[in-house]
Formats: sequence, structure tokens, C-alpha cells
Amino acid sequence: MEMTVDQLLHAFRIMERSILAEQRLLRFIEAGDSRVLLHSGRGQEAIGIGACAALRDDDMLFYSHRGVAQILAKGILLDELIGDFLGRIGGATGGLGAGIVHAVDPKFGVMGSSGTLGGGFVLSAGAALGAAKLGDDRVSIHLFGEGSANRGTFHEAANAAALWKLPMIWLCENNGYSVSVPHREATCIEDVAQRAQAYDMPSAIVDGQDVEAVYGAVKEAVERARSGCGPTLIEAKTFRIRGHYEGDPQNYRSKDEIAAAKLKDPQILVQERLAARGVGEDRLEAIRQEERAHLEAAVATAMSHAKAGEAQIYQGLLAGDMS
Amino acid sequence: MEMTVDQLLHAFRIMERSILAEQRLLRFIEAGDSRVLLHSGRGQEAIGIGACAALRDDDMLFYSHRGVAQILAKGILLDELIGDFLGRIGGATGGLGAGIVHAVDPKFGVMGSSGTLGGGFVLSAGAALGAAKLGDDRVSIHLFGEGSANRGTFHEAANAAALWKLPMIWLCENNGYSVSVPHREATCIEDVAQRAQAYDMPSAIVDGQDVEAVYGAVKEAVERARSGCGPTLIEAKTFRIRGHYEGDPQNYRSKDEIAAAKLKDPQILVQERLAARGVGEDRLEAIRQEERAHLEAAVATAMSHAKAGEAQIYQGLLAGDMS
Amino acid sequence: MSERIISYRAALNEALVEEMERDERVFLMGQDVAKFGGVFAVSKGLQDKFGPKRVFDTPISETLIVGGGVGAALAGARPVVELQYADFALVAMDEILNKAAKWRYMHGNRQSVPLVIRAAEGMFGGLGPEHSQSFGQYFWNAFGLKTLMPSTPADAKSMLKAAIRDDDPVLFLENKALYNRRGPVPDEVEVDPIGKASTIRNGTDLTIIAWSSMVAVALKAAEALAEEGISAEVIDPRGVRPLDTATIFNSVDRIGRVLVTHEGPVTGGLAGELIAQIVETRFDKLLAPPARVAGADTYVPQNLELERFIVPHLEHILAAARKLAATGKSSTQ
Amino acid sequence: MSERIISYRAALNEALVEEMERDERVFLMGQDVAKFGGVFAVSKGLQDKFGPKRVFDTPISETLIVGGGVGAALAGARPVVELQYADFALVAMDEILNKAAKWRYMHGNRQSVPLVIRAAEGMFGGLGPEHSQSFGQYFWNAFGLKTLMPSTPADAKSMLKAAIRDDDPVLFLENKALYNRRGPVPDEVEVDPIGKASTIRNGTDLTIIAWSSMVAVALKAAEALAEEGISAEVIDPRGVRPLDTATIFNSVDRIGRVLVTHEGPVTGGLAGELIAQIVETRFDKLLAPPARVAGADTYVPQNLELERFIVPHLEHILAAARKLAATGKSSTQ
Ligand SMILES: Cc1ncc(C[n+]2csc(CCOP(=O)(O)OP(=O)(O)O)c2C)c(N)n1
Ligand SMILES: Cc1ncc(C[n+]2csc(CCOP(=O)(O)OP(=O)(O)O)c2C)c(N)n1
Ligand SMILES: [Mg+2]
Ligand SMILES: [Mg+2]
Repeated sequence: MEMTVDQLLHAFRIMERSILAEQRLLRFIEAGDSRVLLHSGRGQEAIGIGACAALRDDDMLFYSHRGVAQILAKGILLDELIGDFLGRIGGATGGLGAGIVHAVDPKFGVMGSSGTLGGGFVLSAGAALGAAKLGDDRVSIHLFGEGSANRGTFHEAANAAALWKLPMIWLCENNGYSVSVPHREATCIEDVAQRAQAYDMPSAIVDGQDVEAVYGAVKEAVERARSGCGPTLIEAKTFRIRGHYEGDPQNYRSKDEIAAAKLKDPQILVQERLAARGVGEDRLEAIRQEERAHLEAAVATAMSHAKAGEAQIYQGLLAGDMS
Repeated sequence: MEMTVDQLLHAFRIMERSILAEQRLLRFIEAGDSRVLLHSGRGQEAIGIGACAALRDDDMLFYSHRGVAQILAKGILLDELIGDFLGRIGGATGGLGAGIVHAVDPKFGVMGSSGTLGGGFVLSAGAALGAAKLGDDRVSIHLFGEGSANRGTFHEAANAAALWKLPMIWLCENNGYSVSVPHREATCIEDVAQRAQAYDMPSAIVDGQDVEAVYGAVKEAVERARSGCGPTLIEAKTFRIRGHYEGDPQNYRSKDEIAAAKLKDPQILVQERLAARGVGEDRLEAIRQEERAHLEAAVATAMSHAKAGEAQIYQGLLAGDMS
Repeated sequence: MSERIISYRAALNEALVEEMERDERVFLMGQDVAKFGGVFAVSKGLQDKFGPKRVFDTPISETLIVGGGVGAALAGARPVVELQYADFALVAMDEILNKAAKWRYMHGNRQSVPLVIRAAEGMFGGLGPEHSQSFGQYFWNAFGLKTLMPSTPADAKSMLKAAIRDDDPVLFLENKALYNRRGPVPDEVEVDPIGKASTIRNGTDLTIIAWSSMVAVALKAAEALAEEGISAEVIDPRGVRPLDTATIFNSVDRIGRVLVTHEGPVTGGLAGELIAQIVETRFDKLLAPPARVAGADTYVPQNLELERFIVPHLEHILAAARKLAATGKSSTQ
Repeated sequence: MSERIISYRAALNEALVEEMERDERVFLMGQDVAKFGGVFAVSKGLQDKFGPKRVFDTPISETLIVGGGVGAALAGARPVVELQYADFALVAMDEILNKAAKWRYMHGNRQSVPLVIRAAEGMFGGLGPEHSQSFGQYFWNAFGLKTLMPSTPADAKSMLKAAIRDDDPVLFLENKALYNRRGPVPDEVEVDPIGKASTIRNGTDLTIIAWSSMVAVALKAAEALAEEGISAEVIDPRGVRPLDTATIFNSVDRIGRVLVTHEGPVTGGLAGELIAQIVETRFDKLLAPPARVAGADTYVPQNLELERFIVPHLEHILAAARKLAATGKSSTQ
């Protein structure tokens, strides 16, 4: 489905933002200023960004461990994200440093992420159930990797969501690998979307490099969900450009494969789309400049906060600690 | 698929045996001689019996909590079963009294049962994996209720079994209820067999009241499994004639429904089949007599053993305790 | 204030009714909780009263029951979910310990998880090794979770109401052997904040700390001991976290002799940690070694007749208490 | 006998190689264990050596990994399965506690479950609340399961070999912080039966009982204390079940002062139960209150710089040991 030029420009902006943020984080890591585990989302950005373009602020996102683009698209403030990378008390997790994995912002429906993979299936179904019980029309969306879809929670949540027609969308980022294990060695079906048949659940397969394709599929699913017609499983085919984590030797795949993935960079495609819609390179360059400045400002804000220390480690265990 | 007359007669015999055993157990319970929780399998006997007719002694059975017919068909000795009902040290579980739920006999490939439902999915897949790794041609079979198929273990095990082409058969006894919850209120698909599509796994639906139909479907699945072509999911449609457990008020279903189920008693059908094959009522009556005598002898043997006492409660925790 | 004599089961039912009437965001889900009214009949009549939108059955899907409860709580609802047997907590342990208990902490303290997980624990009626366990001990270090274990009808009612009102996730362990137990429940219960131990009987010779089903046994023991001239104080911690150490330590400091009792196995059971906390901090106040009276160190057989060898009895408490009263230094008082 | 200095990781790898060579029924499965060699590189080279039939990857399906291992063991194989992080034991807790540990008991003692579950536990490298936990404490009452926690390369090798040969299910908890730790390993290791504690250092003033990653810290502490004239005995129980209470009690009886240390949280941690066992049975031998030095009572933040506030340090042990040596009655000897 076509996005408006404004929507496409916004998508371009968020993609730029998340790529810059990840790059900056890599520099922090190299310089020893941040010692966090990064699961880079490079190559997969169009999925979270396309999806969030179809959502309202109050729709609820349970994102994946590869989620920088996902949460930035949903609204997480860049300085809070950077703050987490740097373990500052101004970060989204108050410097517990969970960084990309655990930033939350209730204002933007950023609900969090489960470190034990597959946890998001039951949580996202539950959030949809909660909205349904409260009688509001929020939808809940969960982004996850194809490897995580082999957890039993997938089955329990899919069954209940289909049965109860919950307002839920599952968006699989199928990048073909679970750490080192190829998709075809972890399941015998080609398409994760096929799993929906077991629950009479509608499904779709889209090109995960194409932000408009993702947007269109999610928009349709959102309409279905909001009108009480139940959940949808969408599979976005994509590529992981970098290793599973920074430092991954990637002994399990060839250089050629990685090079081929780079040619499918969603950034290339979104720029082509904008060009085709008559948007000049100068406008894109202006956005790039703005995002670079935004990043520097965010870094400065993050740095202006103190580092988290011993006082923080007991904070937030219980509601009495609510800040 | 047609069974031979001898096979049919054996099926009739085992059905008689398990019906008598359950009846006897109910009398024990009423008399206060046994205080065990019985999940009666009345009405569903053709499934376990038809399945076991297609199996070798060394094939491995993980049975369900409704499993008296299942384990008797696979070879469990009647006196050991009765021994468990009565908490005698001669019982299959040495008087721990797990009775129908936990009798085991390695000679007949009776492997046990998981009290947490759904445990059998991963265990039966694992047993098939073990056989495959050891390079022998045993198959593993698991009987379970349709309600249990909503556990996440179903998904994890089905995926791996299909991927690894494990010699495994799953046989669902779909009796339409999980305790009080109707099948249609626990999942939105009509046929559990449909779940197989999510794993490209072959499946079949059979009349669970018809011992020959079950036999045929299992036989085909066994051939597939033994020849290295992987698992099969079979759904047998059936009826639970009694309550979920003895004492169940059954406030969730109508008297009419129960009466209708009784008309589908597999015992009626197997007798009709035998009659159609020219077997006279006198032969059946002789088997009934034999089985009544068999039961009385089994009760006597069981009673000849001492009751389990305090000494037993620490036995069998570890291999050093192997009897 | 007037009160009635009702069962633990009825008290729980009343708590659910009152809280569902009070707060529309509260709903109840679990296996067989709706038309059937729960396998232990705790939710009888609730679906009739509140309709299928607020009281409904789930598939046999424990990760969905607990994890779905966490998600619904995050979305702003106040779910009460039932695990048919506490044993099935093991099926959903990741959802309980890694999700419900940690979500707030690991996401920067910006959300609440007002979820109540009700679960029937303990040994009752020959249900065997997978349906008879007592589980409190697994939750000592679930720092973001409150774990409650009511021992009387009055506590069952007030504590369940408090749990539903609490903004933290609560694991609410009901004891199967107590469902039929009757006791006085005020017409209008006070809903105290969670976390006070209850001193049920005052004494001077030893302190008996008893959880859940063992509280009534401890009280009986105290009565019998009184006849023998031994004065026992009885304290019910009423849960695992938060633990009211102030009340417990105060008693130990005054009396110097302590016996801890619960239904689950001795080894790795609730008593061990409590005794460690006591000896670590008030060794010098102890006049005799602390004693444990708890379940046998084995699994619970399905043979009903063997259950009595597993669970601790009045006689075990009496024997341990007599020994405790007779050993050690004489009181410093 | 000659020995080499190798890492804990290499020692584990050698144990796997030797046992797979010895017994064809042994196979290894887990996430990324094959070509990748395991995320902690323990199974490097194994697939090349033994082929994909005996060393293979699994989907992200922990109940299948553990439950499938139980099933394969019941069928007569000797599976070694890897949980990438011990934290994921919570996902498969039913399979570990209700299946692996209970199968023999609840089925009349007619089958064995010779399964080894390897799992990487502990705090290391900023992995956060769901990937840093220490888990031994959950297995105190898993009566049908052996739970081992090797602290040195030599133990890692001999204990893993013993675990694979054992007919009972074994939970084998490897500590992430130890993988790179190097130490002497005999060319031919003795494979002792499971269940002996190891007395690593003899002493006369206090006993330090230390598990897993804390053993090396305890030894350093003992050396530092020796300079101060305090003689510490150091005992490594090497696991949770079976627990070699004979060795531990003997030391306590001789010395009368005991400090227990481990990495997981204090409350509900391993130390509590052990201290309860000690005070219950040898209160009169104790000259001072037993002390615990363990992890902070909170979750492990993902911020690497905060980890140091969670894990117990040398200084904590030293402070507790000095205090312990200075308090209480003087030795009865
Ligand atoms: C329950 C659980 N098992 C294993 C892991 C370890 N783990 C972290 S990321 C990962 C791979 C995930 O693959 P996929 O779901 O395809 O997502 P991707 O990394 O490809 O985006 C694994 C196995 C985990 N975090 N949780
Ligand atoms: C994990 C788990 N959840 C719940 C139960 C309680 N339970 C025992 S039998 C049963 C119903 C099972 O239904 P189904 O699988 O259809 O088998 P049926 O009883 O109809 O033969 C339930 C919910 C259990 N034993 N284990
Ligand atoms: Mg992937
Ligand atoms: Mg059923």
C-alpha cells in the first residue's frame, strides 16, 4: 500500500535515526564508553518503521531484541535510548542499562521486551485481551524473529488470540537465522506465515525490505483487529546485515551471502521510492543533517545525567518504588 | 483397514478387560477399598486398543490420564494394574498407588504418563529421537486429549519431530471436553488434525469408536514412521461416556448428550463387526467369562501382596534404589 | 462488628465478588473457572453474576494464563488468573519469575503489573507427585513479586482483596486442605496492606512459626502444650514476600526458642531460609537450636494412604516442641 | 601423573569428547551447539568430530530440549542437552522438576533417566536480569535429580564425565565467569562417583563453604586471612544434591565457625538451607553465628558497571571472616 510522501519522509527519517544511533553505539562500544550487548537491526529497519506508521500512539508494542528501529519508530526518545546505552539515570530504564532491550514509554505504547524469547507472544496476546476487557480499541503488536516462533508460547497465545478474536498483530522478522541456526534447520516449513493455518488466523507474507509493503499489511491487520475481527500473523522476509551480536564470528554463513544482504538494504529502497515520488536529494540530505544534530543533542542530554550507581540497583522492584 | 478375526477378537477381549477393570475399580472405590482418582475411559477404548494392535511390543507408548484401555492393550498385566488401584507393593508402581496414571512396563514399551498434561508431547518426541539415535526401528506413540493439544509443548515437539522426521505417532482422543470446557471454547478450529498443517506433517481423522478405523490409521502411520518418513498426527473423534472424574457433577452438559454418547459405545460396534464376520455370541461369551476369571485372579494376586507403607515413600528416587 | 462462620472457599468467593463489584477492570480467567465454578469450586456463581466477559475459561495453556495475565495488567486491566494446581506454576515459571516479577524493574519502573495468580497448593486427596506440591520456597528471591499464603477464612478474604488492589503482582497460594475449613469472617473485612505477620497466640516458652495448613496444627499443638505447662507463641507469616521479620524477630528475641513448620519438604523448604535469617542476626538470643517440622524429603505418592507419612502431624510438632523447651540454656529473663 | 593447564571450557570440551568416544549412545543437542560450537564455545569441534547425527542444533524450544532429552534417555540413549543460559531452565521447569526428576519415582522405579542438562549460569558481561541468574537453590528438593556445580577445570572435566555415566538425571550448572579460568587437569582424570565435597584448604579458625565462582574468591580470602593469622578451611560442596554433609559437618564440628558463600541472592539462596541444617544438628558446636556472603537481594541489571554491586567480593568475605573469627565463644578445644 502506498504511503504518503510525508509518511515516507518520516520513515526515511526514523531509519536514518536508528542507523545513526546504532553506529554511534558501535563507536561508544569501541571507545569503551558503553559495554552493552547490541543485536544490530541493520537491514531490518523497514519492518518496525513500516509497522509503526500504521499504528496509533496508544497501540501497544512488544518489541524484539533487535529493536532499535522498532522503538524509535513508536516514539521512544533518542536521548533516553542513548542514556540507556551509557548507563545514565536519564535513560529509559533509569540507567539499569537494559538499553535497547528494555526501554519503555507508556505515552507511546512502548510496552517492553522479553529477554527470554517467546515471552512476547503471551504478553502481547494478554495486552490485547486487556484492551478488549477494558472496552477500548487499542491494538497490540509484537515483533519477533522467526527462530522465536518455535517457542511453545507461540502456540498457546495464537490459539487463544484466534479463539477470542483478540486485537493483536504478530509481525515476524524472518531474517533466516536464529544466532547461527538457519531457518530451514529449525523448522521444516518455508513460511512462518503457514503456522496461522493451525488457528484459522489470517496471515500475510511481505517483503521486509519494503517499508510500504510492511505498512500496507500492518494497516490491514490493524483494521481487522480494531473492528473486532481478531489477530493476524504477518511474516516479513528480511536480512540481517551484521552478526547476531557485535563480535559474532559468523562462521556459519558466507561472505557472499552477507554481501548480497547489503544490496537489499531498506535504506536504498526508501530513497528510491522517495526519488520516484519526486523528492529531491537535498530534502533527504536536510533530514540527514537534522538527524545527525538530533543525535548529538541526544548524546549531550544523555551525558548530562549522572551514571547509575549502587543506589539504583534496588529501585523499581516494587510499586512503592514507582518514580 | 480390516483387522483379522483374531485381531478383532483380541480387541474385543482387551475392551472387555478394561471395562471390567474400571467397573471393578468403581466397586473398590464405593466400598472404600481404593481411594484413587479415576478418569474413566469408558467410551474411548477403541482408540488405545486399535492403536496397540498396530504396534510391536518394543514400540513405546506414552499414554494419557484416561489410559486403562491403552495400557492394557499394550501389555500391562492386570494384576499390576489392580495392585496399584489397591496400593499394594505388587502393583506396577510398587504401591505408590499411581495406578492408572503411572503404570510402566519396559517389556511392553509402556513408558509412562505425564501428570502435567502436554508433557507427553516432548517426551514422546524425545523417545522417538532416542530410537533414531540408537539406530533401531522402534516407534513412539502418544495418546492425549484434545484439550491437552493446546499446551505449548505440542508446538515445540511437533516442529522438531517434523523437522527431524522422527518415528512418532500422535493420537488425539478428541472427546470434545477438557474437564468442563467444550472443545469449541478452547480453540477455534474444528479438527485438531488441522494443526499438522503448520508443520507439513501428515494427518488423519478417524472414527474413534471404530477399532478397525483406528487400527488402519495407526498402521499406516507406523509404516511411515518405521521407514524414516517421519511423524503423523491422527485425530480420533470420540465420546466420554462418564464424567471427567468419578464424582463430576457434569453440570456443563445435557443428559441427552450423555445418552447419545452411550449409543456410540465402541463395545457395541466391535460386537457387530465380529457378528458380521461370522463369530457367534458363544465365542464372545466365552471370552467374557475368561476375562471375568482373569480379573478375579488378578484381584487375588494383587491382594496377596502387602499394602505399601512408610518404607515405600523413599524408594525409587534415585538409581541406587533400582529394584 | 458482626461476623459469620464460613468456609475458606466461600471467603475467597466473596472476596472475588466484592472486588469485581468494586472495580470493573477486574476479571477472572482460568481452566474450568466459569460454568464449572473452578475445580475447587472457588468461583462458583461468578460467571452468572458477572457474565462471560469477566469470568471465562481458558484452554490448557498455562503460559498464556500467566503471561496473558501479565500483558493484560500492563494494558491497565486487573486480572485474576487461576492455575488449577500450583504445581502448574512450573509450566509457567518463566512467566512468573522472569515476566510478572521482573517487568517493572527491568523496564525502568514505568509500569505496574497488577496481576493476581491464584493457585491451589498442597497435599490433598491422593493427587500424586505432580498435583500435591507446596511452592512458597521457590519465591524467596522473586523480589518483584508478593507471595501470600492465607491460613484462615478471614485471612483468605481480606488478603485476596488486598492482593487484587495491590499494584504489584501477587502469587496467591491457597491450600487445598483448607478449602472446607470454616471460621469467623467479619461482615465487612478490613483490607490491610500486604505484609503483616499475624501473632495468633502469645506465649513465653517457645515461638512456633507456621505457614498455611500448618497454622491450625500449630495452634492445636500450642493448646496441648499449655496443658503440659509449656507456653507457645504462634505466628503465621501469612506469606513469603514481603516477610514481616519485625514481628518474628521480636518474638524470638523475647523467647529464644523457635520452631518453624510448613507442609512442603524440609530440605530447601520455607523454614531453612527463615532459620538462617534468625541465627545470622540473633544467635545470641537463642537458648536452643531452632527446629524444623516439615514435610518428608520425598515426593508425594498418589496412594492416599501414604500421604500421612509425608505431611507433618500434631505429634511431630509436640515432640519437637517438648524437646525444644527442654534443651539449651535456661531463659535469660 | 602428568597434567596440563587448560581452561574450564576446554576441560568440559574434553569431557564431552571422551565420553562420546567411550559410549556411542551419548549425543549432544542444544541451540547453536553444532557448527557454531556453542555460544560459550564449549562444544567447539564436536560436530566435525562426531557428525551431525550426534551433535546437532535444536530450534528455540526449551521444553523440547529438556523433555526430549528425558524421552531419549527413557528410550535408552544418553543425551547431553544444553540450555544456552541456565535462566531458560524456568521455561522448562516442568520438564526438569516434574519429568526428569520424578519419572523414576512416580513410575515404580522401573526405568532410568540418564540425562545430563548442561546450563550456563551466573553473572557475566552485562546480560541483565534474564540471563545472569544462579539457580542451584531451586533444586534443593528435586529429590530425583543430581545438581552439580564444578568450580575448577579439573572438576569440570571429571564431574561432567561422571554425570554422563550416571544413571540419574543430572543438572550440570557451569558458571559463565569460569569458562576462561585455567587450571591443572590430569591427563587421565579420575571419574569419582558423584557426591563428594572437596576440602580445598585445611584450617582451624573458620570454615568457608563456597560454591562455584565463589570458590576461587574464598581461596584468595583464605590466603589473605592467613597473613593476618586467621586460618580458614575452604570446602566446595561441588553441587546441591547429593550434599556431602559428612565432610561439611565434620569441619564445623572441629572448628565451630562457618561462613557460607555463593553468587546468587542471599535470600532464598543456597546458604540458607545449609545453615539451617548446620544449626539444627550442631548448634552446640557453633562458637559464633554462621555468616552468609552472597549476591545482593535484587535482580542483576543489564548495565555492566552495576554488576559489581551485585556479586560478592573478596572484601565482603574478608570482612565477614574477620568478624566471625573475632566474635563468640573461644574455641572449646
Ligand atoms: C527462551 C530463549 N531461548 C534462547 C535465547 C537465546 N537467544 C537470544 S537471541 C536468539 C536467536 C533468536 O533468533 P530469532 O528469533 O530468529 O531472532 P533474530 O535474532 O534473528 O532477530 C537466541 C537463541 C533466549 N534469549 N531465550
Ligand atoms: C498442565 C496441566 N494443566 C491442567 C491440568 C488439569 N487437568 C487434568 S485433566 C484435564 C482435562 C484434559 O482434557 P483433555 O486433554 O481433552 O483430555 P480428556 O480428559 O478429555 O481425556 C485438565 C485441565 C493438568 N493435569 N495439567
Ligand atoms: Mg532470525
Ligand atoms: Mg478431551
